Order: sequence, then C-alpha cells, then structure tokens
Amino acid sequence: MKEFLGLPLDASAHGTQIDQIIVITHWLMLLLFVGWGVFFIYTLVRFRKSRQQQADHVGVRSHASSYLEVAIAVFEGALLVGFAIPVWSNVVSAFPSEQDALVVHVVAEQFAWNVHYPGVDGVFGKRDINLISEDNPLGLDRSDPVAEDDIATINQLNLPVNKNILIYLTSKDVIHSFGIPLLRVKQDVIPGQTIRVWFRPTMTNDQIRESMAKRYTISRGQIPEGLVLSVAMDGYQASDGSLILEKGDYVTEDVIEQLIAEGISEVNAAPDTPMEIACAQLCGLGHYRMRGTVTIQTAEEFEEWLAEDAEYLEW
Amino acid sequence: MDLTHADNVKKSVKAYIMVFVALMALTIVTVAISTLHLSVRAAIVVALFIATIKAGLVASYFMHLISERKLIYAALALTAIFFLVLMVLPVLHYLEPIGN
Amino acid sequence: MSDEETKENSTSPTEAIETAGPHVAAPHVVEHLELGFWRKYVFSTDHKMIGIQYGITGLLFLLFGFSLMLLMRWQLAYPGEAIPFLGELFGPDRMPEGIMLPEFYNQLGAMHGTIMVFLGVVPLAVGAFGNYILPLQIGAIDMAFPKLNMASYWAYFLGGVTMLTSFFVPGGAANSGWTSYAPLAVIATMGQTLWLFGMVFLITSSLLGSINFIVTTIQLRAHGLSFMRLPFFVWAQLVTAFLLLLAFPPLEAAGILQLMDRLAGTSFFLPSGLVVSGVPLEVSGGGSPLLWQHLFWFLAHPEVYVLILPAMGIVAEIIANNTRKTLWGYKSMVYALIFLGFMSFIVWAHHMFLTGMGTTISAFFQTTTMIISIPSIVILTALFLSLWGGSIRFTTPMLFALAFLPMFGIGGLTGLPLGLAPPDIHLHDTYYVIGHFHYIVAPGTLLALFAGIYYWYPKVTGRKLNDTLGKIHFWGSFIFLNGVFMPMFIQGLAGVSRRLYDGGAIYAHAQGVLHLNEFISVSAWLLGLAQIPFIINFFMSMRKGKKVSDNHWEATTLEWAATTSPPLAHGNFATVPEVHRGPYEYSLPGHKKDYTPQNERVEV
Amino acid sequence: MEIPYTATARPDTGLFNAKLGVWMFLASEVMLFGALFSTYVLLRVGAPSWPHGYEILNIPLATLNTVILISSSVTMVMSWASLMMKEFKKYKMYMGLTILLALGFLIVKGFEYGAKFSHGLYPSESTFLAIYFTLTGLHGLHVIGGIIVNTYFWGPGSKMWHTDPQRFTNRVEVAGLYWHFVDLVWIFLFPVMYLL
Ligand code: HEA
Ligand code: HEA
Ligand code: CUA
Ligand SMILES: [Cu+2]
Repeated sequence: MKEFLGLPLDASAHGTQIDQIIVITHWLMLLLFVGWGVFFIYTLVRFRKSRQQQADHVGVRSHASSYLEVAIAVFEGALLVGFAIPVWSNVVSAFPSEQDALVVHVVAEQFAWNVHYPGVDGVFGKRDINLISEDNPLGLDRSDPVAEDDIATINQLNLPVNKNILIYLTSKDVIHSFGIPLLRVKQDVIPGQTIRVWFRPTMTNDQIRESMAKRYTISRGQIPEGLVLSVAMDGYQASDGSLILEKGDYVTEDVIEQLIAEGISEVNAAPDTPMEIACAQLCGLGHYRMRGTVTIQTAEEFEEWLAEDAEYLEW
Repeated sequence: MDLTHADNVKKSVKAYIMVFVALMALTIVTVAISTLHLSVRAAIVVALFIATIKAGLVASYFMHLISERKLIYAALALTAIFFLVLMVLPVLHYLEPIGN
Repeated sequence: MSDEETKENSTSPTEAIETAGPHVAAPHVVEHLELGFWRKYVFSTDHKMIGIQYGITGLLFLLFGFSLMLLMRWQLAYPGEAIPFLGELFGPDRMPEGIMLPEFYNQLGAMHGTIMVFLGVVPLAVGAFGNYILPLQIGAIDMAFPKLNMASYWAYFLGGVTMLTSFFVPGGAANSGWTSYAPLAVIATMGQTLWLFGMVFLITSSLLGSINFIVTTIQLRAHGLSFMRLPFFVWAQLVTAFLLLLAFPPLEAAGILQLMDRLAGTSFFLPSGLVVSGVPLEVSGGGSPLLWQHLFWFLAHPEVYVLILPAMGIVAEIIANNTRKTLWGYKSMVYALIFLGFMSFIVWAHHMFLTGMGTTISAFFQTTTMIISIPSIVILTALFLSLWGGSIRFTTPMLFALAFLPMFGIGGLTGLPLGLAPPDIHLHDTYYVIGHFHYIVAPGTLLALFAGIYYWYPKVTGRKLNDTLGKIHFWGSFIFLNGVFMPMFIQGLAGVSRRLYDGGAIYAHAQGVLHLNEFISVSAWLLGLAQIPFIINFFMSMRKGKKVSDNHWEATTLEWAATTSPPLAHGNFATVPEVHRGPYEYSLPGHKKDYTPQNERVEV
Repeated sequence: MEIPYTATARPDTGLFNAKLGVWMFLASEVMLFGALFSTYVLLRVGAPSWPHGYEILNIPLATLNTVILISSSVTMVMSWASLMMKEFKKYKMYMGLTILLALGFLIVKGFEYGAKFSHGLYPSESTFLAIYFTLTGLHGLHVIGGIIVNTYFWGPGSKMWHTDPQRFTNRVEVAGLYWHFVDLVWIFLFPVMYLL
C-alpha cells in the first residue's frame, strides 16, 4: 500500500508510525469505497427501470447498514485511541531533553531559512532584531561572548544522523511552515512564538541517494528544472575508455551531450539534494522558492563541517 | 405570565420598576467593589458574577425571556453553547502549547 | 378516512393525474400586480425573482472563478512560459510579456477560493435554490421578510462588485489565500482591504438570508406540514441557515479586527518584534496570529458544510423522485443532519493541527472530527440504500445526482487521514488537501447543483433542458473533473505543497509527480469545454426547450403543486395547499399512480 | 396577498414572524460580540502585562453611561407596555425618553473618546486600547442603529398605530428586544473593560 500511495522515502525514526496510520486509513477507505461502489453499481443495474417497472415503496428492510455504521465508528475509535493520539503524545509532542539532542535554532523569513548553531560551547548567542542587517539576517549579537563561536547559515541545514535533533522555530515576519517531507516533519512557524519540533534522521544523504537512485532517460535539454541529476551510481565511460561521468558528478548539459554521442540514453542517478525544507504555508510571492537544503551526515562529517564552517564564518 | 393581556402588563410594570432599582443597586455594588482592588482572579469572578445577574434580570424581565416560547429557549441554548466553545477552546489551545 | 374528509376531497384521482395543480389561478389568492420593470426584475421582493437573480449571478461568478483557475493551471503546467494570445492582455503588472508573475498567481489563487466559495457555490446553493424552491416546497406564498430578502441579494451583489473591483487597485486583488492568514494579510497590498469590505457585505447578506430562511421555514409551513414531513431539501436548508447564522459573526468580528489592524494601526494579529524585509515593523505588537486562525476556521469549517448540505438536499429530492420510492431512513437522515450541523461547530481546529498543538487539544479535535464523519456516512448510506428496490430512471438530473454519491465519497473519505493529526503532518497544506476538498465541492457539490438545475428548470421556465446536450455535459464534466482532481492525491502524497507558483518545479521530492501538472491542466481546460453545451442548453432552452406540464417529473413535493413559473408578486399557489402526508410517498402499495403528492388528500 | 403571522402569532409556535426573526438576529449578535470577548480573553492571557481598566479609563463617566443605558432600557420596556395598555401618548413620551437617553449615552461616549485622543491615546497605542476602542466603538454603532430605528417608530413609523395597532405593538416589542440586547452587551462591557 505504501508504494501504491507513492509516499516518499522515509528517513526518520518516527516516520514509520505516521506512514502506518496513513496506510491503515487508506485500507479502510479503499474497503469502504469498493464495498459501497460494488453495492452501488449492482443496485443501479439491478433496479434500472427497464428491469424493475414497479418500485417497492419501502425498499431495504434489513438493519445491516446500522451494524456497518457502528463498525466504522468503532474502527475510527480504534484508530484514534490505538494510533493517532498515542503517536501525537508519545512522539510528536514528547520532546527529548536538550542534553540528549542537537539543538538548532531556525528563523524563518520571507523567503529563507536562517539556521543558527550554538557552536562548540553549546550556548546560543543573543539575537536582537535591531541588529538585523543584510549580512546579519539573524541579528546575532557578536559582542555577546557566547555568540563568538556561533554558526549561521542560510537555507542550509546540516545534521548528524541517528541523533535526536531539537529545533526551535521562530519567524521574523509572517507564518511559514517548516516541512521536510522525507523526514515526515512539518511544523508551522508562527511569529511571536517559539515552537519546537524534533526528529531523528536515520539515513545520511548518501544513503538516501543510494536508495532513491533510478534510471532516467536522458535527452537534450531535458534536465529536470532546478534539480541536477547527480551521483550516478556507477560511472559512465566513453568508447575510448575516458570517464564521462563519475560517481558523484553532476549530469550537466555537457555530460548529456557526451552521453548521447556515445549512444547512452539512460543514466542511473538520484537527486543531488534529496532532502529539503519545503515551506508549506503561503508566505508571500516567494513562497514557492522558499526551499532549504538538508544535509544529513555521519557524526564525523558533521563535526568536520561545523569546524570548517566556524572558521569560514569567523567575523 | 401571558403578556398578551393588558391586565398582566399592568402588573408587570411594577416588576420593571423593581428590576430597574435592582440594576442600579448592582451597578453601584460592582463599581464599589472595584475600588477595593481585589486580586485579579477574585475581581474577575465577582465582576462577572454581578454582570451575569444583571444580564439575567434584563433578559428575564425586559426581554420577557421568563415567559418565552420553547423554540426561543432552544435557539438560545444552542447559541450559548457555541458562545462558550468560542470563549474556551482558543484559550485552551493557547495555554497548552506543544510538548507539555 | 372519515366521511367528511372524503367529501371535501374535490379532486378526483383521475383529475389529479392530469393536473397536479389547478391551472386556473383563483383571483382571491394570486394578485396580478402590475409592477414596473425595476420593481419586477431588479429591486424585486419576490422570492422567485430573487432566486433567479442569485442563480444567474452565482453562475456567472462560478464561471469567472473557474476562468481564474484556467489561467493558473497554465502557469502550473508550463511554469514561466508565456500564455499564448491571452497573456499580454493582462498588462505588465500581472503578466509581463505574457508570463505570469508570482504576485498575480497568488491573487488568482486567493480570489479563486473566495469567489468559488462565497460568491459562486453558496449563492447558488442557498441563495438561488433555497430562495426559489424552499418557499414553494413548504407551501408558502413568499419568504417571511421579502424586503430583507431583497436586501440580502443586493448586499451580496455589492460584495461581489467590491471583490471584482479589487483586481484593479494598486497591487491588485487580495493575495494571501482565501484564508487570509495574519500577519501576511495585514501587511498585504490594498486589495486585502477591499477583500475585507467585500466579506463584510457578503456576511451581512448571509445573515439576512439565514434569518429569513429560518423564520420562513418555522413560521410559514403549510397547514399539516409538520417537521417530519418536510422534504429533506428543506431540512438541509434549515440546518445550513443555522450554520450561517451562528458561524459567520465570528468571521465578521475577525474581519473588523483585521480592518483595524490595516487601517487604524492596531495589532490584534501582530505580535511584537516583527521584522519585515529587514525593517522592524512599527506597531504596538502584542497580538496573536493564531487568533485570526481560530476566528476564521470557526466560520470556515461550518462553511464547508454550508457548501455540502444543500447539495445533499438536492440529491435526496432527485433520488427519491427517480427511484420512485421513498427515501430510506428519512428520520435517521434528518437526525444525522442536525447532529452534523451541531458537530460542525466544534471541529474547526483540525485545520490547525500543526500550529503547535498540545496532546489534549489535538486529541479533542481529532475525536470530534472522527465523530463528524459518522453522520455523513449515515446520510450517504441512507441515500445508497434508497436506490435498492427502486425503479431507477436515468434522467439527466438523476445522472448528476448519482455521480454525486461516489464523488462525495472520495472527498469525504480522504478527509479521514487529514482528520487524524499524525498523518496530517505529512499531508497538511499539500495537494492532498486540495484534492480532498475539491472532490467534495467540485465533482460533489457542483454536480449536485447541476442536477438541481436540470431538475427544477421546468418549474422555473416551463420548459425542459435538452437531454442530449445534458448528457454530453454530464459525461464531459464527470470524466474531466476526475481527471483534474485524482492526480492531486498522488502529488499530495508525494509531499508537494499547495499554493506553489511553479507547481513544485524546484523541489526534488516533486520531480516524480511533476508531469501530472500538465495532465491536470489539460483536463481542466477540457472541463471548461465541457461546459459549453450546458451554457448553450441553458439559454437556448428558455426559448426552444420542450414545453412540459406543471408536474413534469411526477413528483410529490409541494413545489410541483404550484403552477409552472409561478406568478410573481406573492402568491405561488392557486389555492393554499394543505398537506396530508410525508414528502416521498412514491409507489404506495394499492395506489393507481406511483406517486401521491403531499397535498393530495386521499386516493382510492 | 399578505404574509401570514406578521401581526398574530402562529398557533403552534406561539410566535409572530418578526419576534422569531429578531431573536435569531440576536443569536448572531451574541456570536459577534462573543468573538470579540474571546479576542479580549486571548489577548489578555497572552500579554506579559495588562493594564487595569481603571488606570486608563474614566470610571465615573462610564458609570454614568451605565445608569443612562439601564434607564433607557426601562423607558423602552415602558413604551411597549404603554402600547399594550393602549396609551399612545405615554408611548410617545417613553419612546422619546429612550431616544434622548441613547443620545445622552453617545454624548458621554464622545467626551470619553475625545479625552483619550487628546492625550494621544489611539487604538494603535496598545492592544488594550485597541480592543477597548473596537468593542466600545462597535457597541456605539449598535446604539446609533437603535436610535435610528426607535426614532422611526417614534415619528413616521408610529402612524401604523392607527391602522394596525397589533402589528405596531409587535414592532415596538421587537425594537425593544434589540435595544435591551444593546444594554446587555454594555452590562458586560462595563466591568470587563473598565473595572478589571
Ligand atoms: C464541502 C466541503 C467539505 C466537506 C464536506 C469536508 C468534510 C470533511 N473534511 Fe474537509 N476541507 C474542506 C472542505 C470540506 N471538508 C476544505 C475547503 C478544506 C481546506 C481548506 C483550506 O485549507 O484551504 C478542508 C480541509 C480539511 C482538513 C484540514 C487539512 C489540512 O489543512 O491539513 C481536514 C482535517 O481534518 C478535513 C477533514 C474533513 C473530514 C473528516 C470531513 C468529513 O465530514 C467527511 C465525512 C464523509 C465521509 C467519511 C464520506 C462517506 C462516504 C460514503 C458513505 C460513500 C462512499 C461512496 C461510494 C463508494 C460511492 N478537511
Ligand atoms: C466551492 C469551492 C471551489 C470550487 C467549486 C473549485 C473548483 C475548481 N478548483 Fe479550486 N479552490 C477552492 C475552492 C473551489 N475550487 C479553494 C477554497 C482553494 C484554495 C485557495 C487558496 O489556496 O487560498 C482552491 C484552490 C485550487 C487549486 C490550488 C491552487 C494552489 O494551491 O496554488 C486548484 C489547482 O488546480 C484548483 C482548481 C480548481 C478547478 C479546476 C475547479 C473546477 O472544478 C471548476 C469547475 C467549474 C466549472 C465547471 C464552472 C461551471 C460554470 C458554469 C458552467 C457557468 C455557466 C454559466 C451560465 C449558464 C451563466 N482550485
Ligand atoms: Cu515561507 Cu511559504
Ligand atoms: Cu474542516
């Protein structure tokens, strides 16, 4: 059913529980729809005028339908009590402790996601709206000693795999929605409020690409818009033995030209940045392009990235 | 009381005067209490209690709800329920943020 | 049957078959007031003329709202490409060189939603069908307050004009979605102010209308027409009126507050510390964006039932008539309807699961949402079971009415995963939601409204709509509506957000389902073409349609006891009807004809 | 042809049309003001601090206005009772008084607003003032509406007394129901805005 529904890959610890409820409800829906549908069609055919000149004033006399209704009600009750409410209370709104998690602040604005890491000291520096400027979109107060090692990025969220992630969401201007479909995370970001959301990624970006890879038919000028197919799972060689495309390379126009020249019409590829933050709440004219990239890394890679970025962002 | 008869109306005029006196008295009481500067909680309870009595008097006598038809009662009961819902649920949402 | 009653029964059974309602108007009942053109067609106080006014205006708005969507669907199918021929007409502020700007896309989206809901479907379902049919079905000579009725139409008209004007002010029409969430709507361009004023007019119109419907139904029922003898359509309108009456005022309040925020500089919906485009917003702050959502959805959830209940009413009438049997479980349907109306006031926050909701509150709203699905199921089941044992005629209205059932089924069933908070995390604000509600309002309500038009057209004009054109219209609409909305579920499950100017083109997770956009758009355009036979039929049949008798469908309810195209200026019936039986006495055993009108005293 | 039950009550419901109509209207008004009171509660609960009404607003003036409005409710109900007792002259007097009192209410309100504005206290100043001006302003609009209706029934509309006294009495009763409701809203508004 999950495949049939076309749910995207799920790379978080709690995602299966959400998917499970989606799948169960869709089974219920399918059952009801098919059941009713069969009855419906059968009735229409059997009681058409040409076959049934005279109607029966009363019609159905059995009470089966009442039992059916009760059964649906019971089933819905079970869904609620057995799945939906527990998942909400044990997963969605049961937060890990801060010691037990990587804490990140995300500040939404029209039309970008500002990410704020506390740096090595693990303490967030002060932010002040009066300091907000072009190159300090967070309004981070660099004179605050604990802010010195803080790291800020725009539209780029790096996270370690298999660790609880606790995100504090705020918005500078209007309501946005922090949605990461591949993690089954979505949380409205409401100005004037700090709302937390948490999850635990279970796959790194590399693993995700690995499992998402599929064959794409290529043709000239047909690279999917805004998304570069990359990371061919195996390299592609030209007839003279030179490498056209190596694992991890982008499939560019150029490459496609070369491949086509070599008579290759399909590549095995996956999206370069499969994991993304999609703003899910209308937030103005740039709502459609309020996209952030999420990179899930191994713990070591993540530490490395932090260290490098900290250097790079030295003020 | 059937208010379609002039005699009954005459009697009810007396009631109107009494209600008027009561409303005035309650107005004075509520203002007087407010000068005591009770704790916020107590002040709210007292003020709303008095206001409810006053409103009850106006509705029962001036608007003769006391002798109105069932149909009107039903409609107002329905309205009262939704009114309460509107007052209570948004605040509850506000007071119980995610993660508690 | 007592002797007396038999004697009084003036119509012999054979007569009754030929003339369901006497043709000769008794002069003491129907006044032939000669009204001038203005009083007759424009500032009319007659419920039928007002119903027609609502109907025409509503249909035009429906068409207009649909046209907005046809433009949007181009941008979704071919993002960033110029719209051929038409594009340039919109000018450089909206479509420079024929390419739609994101600003304009958002205007079209917000106005599509607003117009379809408040200016198209509700005026048609309640304003037109309610006004025209309800007084006739209860045997009344008019609405209880004819002048209010007229005021209601004109308030609606003004609201519509205000909304249309807003396209031409600087910055264009409202562009913050039909939901107008604050703070976005508060800081939006001037069109939003007009949107709010327009809404105030529309709310006023609805309030006047709903008071009128309630009083009319309760006070002006014909003698003998007890509540449990009311046609289901009347019940649906009555419950709808209560929804409008009690749910709209909070939106009016919210509208006033948002106007204050926009015009008087208050901060009801603006928290402290906002920074817009890098500049701190100079307001006092201290407001709450969630407050708007609560007030908005307090209306908007009941509002969606306003969109569906009259449709169910229409479908019930047509099914009873075309199966030639009584509705199965009429009483349970009525109770379910009332319960549904009541519950619809306490589920609204299922639109707000992701606003940071704790377990208790979310559990409450999930539970009420699941509960409210039960009465819908009861009503739908009753309609299904009503088919069993019937003698089903596949007339044009019946086709539309039958198609309503599974379409509403799909829409309603897809409400279930949305109503559970955890799945809503994945599905919220995706095309799944768009698919969910469109299945209810478009293949659902719209088909039911079409059914109603085909069914009651003879009552209004004395002529029938052409069946061939009607069937083309039906199959075209039915197929293409599914073509439009079914793929949306696939897109939604893949996680594609709604309200995206480029249909999700830049998102990796959307790539696999992006190609569906073109399919949807083409279906939408074909859906547009499928309406042409209807429009032709609608106007042509007024003159050329087949003339039919007063009770063409051999129906039982009172509207068919009135003459065709009942005379204007109060007084629908030649003689005031008296009711002797329930609404759907079809195929009574031992009776000669297979229908026994409500006003027929006895039949031997 | 006349619409039935405009003057007399329908036997099974016991109501004439306008009475049911106005009660339905009042039900919707309850929801309108309910939403605004709900707004007040939500804003107040969410605010870090909230001023006491008496620190900002003028209690004596508001108390005076409460007295005025309650009195006008009494004169309103008396005007209807006078009609019931077929005393048209008394009706005119009581109705006239009601209108004057209502005008008095507006004048006092005008002074109150004027004083606020002259101190630079506008709705945009704080959420307290915002909700204060919105609630009292909307209530004031209702008072104005009531004055218009009552003036009509006092003046030109009262001709109906001579042609259809029953129906006219009904109309005054209905106008009265509305007017008492306006009073009722104030009874809550006064403590909520001024005293808490
Ligand atoms: C007329 C309109 C209408 C109706 C009737 C409904 C009915 C329901 N709706 Fe829907 N809804 C909308 C219009 C409607 N909705 C709109 C417009 C939105 C989006 C607003 C926006 O954000 O812009 C929305 C959004 C919406 C959400 C929010 C989603 C989100 O934003 O994340 C939710 C969540 O609970 C929801 C739930 C439901 C439920 C449980 C029902 C239930 O009442 C449904 C009950 C019905 C059934 C269970 C069907 C039973 C079926 C059968 C008996 C027949 C089977 C048939 C055959 C086989 C022939 N709806
Ligand atoms: C009642 C409500 C209603 C109805 C009927 C419709 C009908 C349709 N809607 Fe709409 N829609 C909404 C309410 C409605 N919609 C809302 C509330 C939104 C959300 C807005 C927001 O994001 O804020 C939305 C959003 C919405 C979107 C998403 C946009 C986005 O998220 O960016 C799309 C996308 O395809 C869409 C498409 C359609 C289509 C193709 C139809 C078709 O089904 C239309 C079919 C119409 C007809 C067939 C017209 C028939 C008319 C006639 C035949 C007239 C004849 C005239 C005379 C005789 C005079 N709608
Ligand atoms: Cu941010 Cu949409
Ligand atoms: Cu809803």
